[in-house]
Amino acid sequence: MERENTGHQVELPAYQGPLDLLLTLIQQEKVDIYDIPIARVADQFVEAVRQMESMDMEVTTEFLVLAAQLLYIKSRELLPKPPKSEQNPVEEEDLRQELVERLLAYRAFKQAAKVLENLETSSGRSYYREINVEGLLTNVKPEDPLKGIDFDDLWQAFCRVIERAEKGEEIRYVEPDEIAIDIMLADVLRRVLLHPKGLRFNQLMRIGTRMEMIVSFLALLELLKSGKVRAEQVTLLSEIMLYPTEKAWEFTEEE
Amino acid sequence: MLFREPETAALEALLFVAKDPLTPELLGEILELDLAMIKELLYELRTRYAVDSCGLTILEINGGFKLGTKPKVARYIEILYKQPAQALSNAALEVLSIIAYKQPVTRGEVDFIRGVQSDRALATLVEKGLVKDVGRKDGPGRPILYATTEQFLLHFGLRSLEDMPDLEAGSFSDDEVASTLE
Amino acid sequence: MLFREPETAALEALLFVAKDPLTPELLGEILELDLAMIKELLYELRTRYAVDSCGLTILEINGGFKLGTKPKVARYIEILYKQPAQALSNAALEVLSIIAYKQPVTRGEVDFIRGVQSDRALATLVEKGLVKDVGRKDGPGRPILYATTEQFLLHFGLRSLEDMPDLEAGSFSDDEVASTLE
Repeated sequence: MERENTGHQVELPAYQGPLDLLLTLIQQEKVDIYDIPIARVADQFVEAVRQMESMDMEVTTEFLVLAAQLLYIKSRELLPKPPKSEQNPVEEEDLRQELVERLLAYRAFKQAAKVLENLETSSGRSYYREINVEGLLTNVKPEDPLKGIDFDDLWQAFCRVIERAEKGEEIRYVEPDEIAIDIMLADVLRRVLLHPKGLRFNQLMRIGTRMEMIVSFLALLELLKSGKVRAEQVTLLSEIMLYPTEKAWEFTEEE
Repeated sequence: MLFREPETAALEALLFVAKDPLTPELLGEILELDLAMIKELLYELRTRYAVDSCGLTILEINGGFKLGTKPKVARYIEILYKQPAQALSNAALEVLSIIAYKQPVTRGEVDFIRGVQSDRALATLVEKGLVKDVGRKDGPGRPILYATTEQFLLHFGLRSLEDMPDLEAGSFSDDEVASTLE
Repeated sequence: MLFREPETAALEALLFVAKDPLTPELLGEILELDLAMIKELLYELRTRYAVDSCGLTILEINGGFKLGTKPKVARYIEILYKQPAQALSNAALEVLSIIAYKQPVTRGEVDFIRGVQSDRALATLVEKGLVKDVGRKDGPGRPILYATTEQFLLHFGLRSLEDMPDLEAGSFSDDEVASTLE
């Protein structure tokens, strides 16, 4: 099971994100993560982002935000230090500290990812069977679903129906509750996107209050209309399945 | 005699994960062995599985092979998976009563009588074999007609639908039912 | 020593048909044996499977057991499935490790730690069944919370989440760190 992207050496470095790029630069500088030479690293970071732009690589706003942050810390460090009594040095230290902490956290997870990758090739790779429970039980006689039910029960059920039919429908007023449709729209679309092999309609409607269900349903109708979601029902009584369309992905990229 | 141990292990694993039975040809291709050898290994595996402490067996289906469980362990598997019969919901019982007395009847008619959608309850009844689809009604959309099954009759000890007792002796005439349906 | 042959056969068959891993308690209930005996039989079975000509193994997940194939035969199964197991992308591995250690966690929290959007990697993980939606967090927007699945444990050959290496600094050797950062 060879990893497709094993060749880090030959490929252009594809950074997972700005933190990844920054970590790489710090590693190249062979400096302690607690003691980053901000001025130098900031310049290198900006230069790397420029190169990425010139090579048409994806430079998201996150890179620009971190570049700006680095340049800001650099500028603070270059300014003559104000007297200690003032609060500015504290602020500068905080920014630096915050960055170091984010880097450390990210590095820890990046290392954990590496450990997982190793596990995937060593101890993992165990396959197991797909179990078809119904198939296993084909020769088993199911228990009588009418166990304990007699004619009287059937009759009582029929009476309930008639009684209700005579009473007429009960009209209930739903208390207004504020759920912005555009929030729900994004929310519903996200859930559909996360099930590229299809999300059951019932699953989508599963969570929440009555109002939430209504608004999700409205949101779903909107998504169907705009062609971001497609609905399928194989047979009359089968579940309605929802699928994201090509258009749905355009939306998340804009986001 | 033990031989070709890695291939035997691979063969066993392939038969284990196989959803559809695997032909000796396909097995030979994957393991890069000739047919005679595949048959030899299958024989080895069968011999290993023959002991009483083994619960697995090689199933041969249409000239293909896969692993299965021995018949003698079936009852334990039943215990593992057998669902305790779930009592019918009130909704299902209502739908069943309407179908029992008004059959054959369409879902739309059942919905109308109950004043609520009955899809789910109806699906449950069909799944449990108490109600079945008996054709289509003439008219727009040609909706499916439902009726009770033999299993339903059996449960109530009836030989045919004619044996169904009248609804509480006259307390409920056809006219009344008809008026409900209007 | 061979003993309790019928029960061993039944145990093997149960592990074979298990959809979810079976706990010793459940096995004991079905086989009408006490826990010590179940453990003894599991040990017997493990010993039997240890030989090179056997392609199966007992997987332990969250204290439950089921059968799987040995890693060394994986390549043959991948030929059968006609798909070389696709390794997860680096992005997916990062997202997965964050979810594994911080679960339950929202997409926003994952994004923040990684410093980039993780929608796509997250969608891949959900599709592969390694991660699932486990509810919603209280607070604005009620974002979805994610956690790892049993499939995650199986995929990486972990018996439980406790098997994951410690995340604290220094728990990874310098070599590992260096190779990661290169």
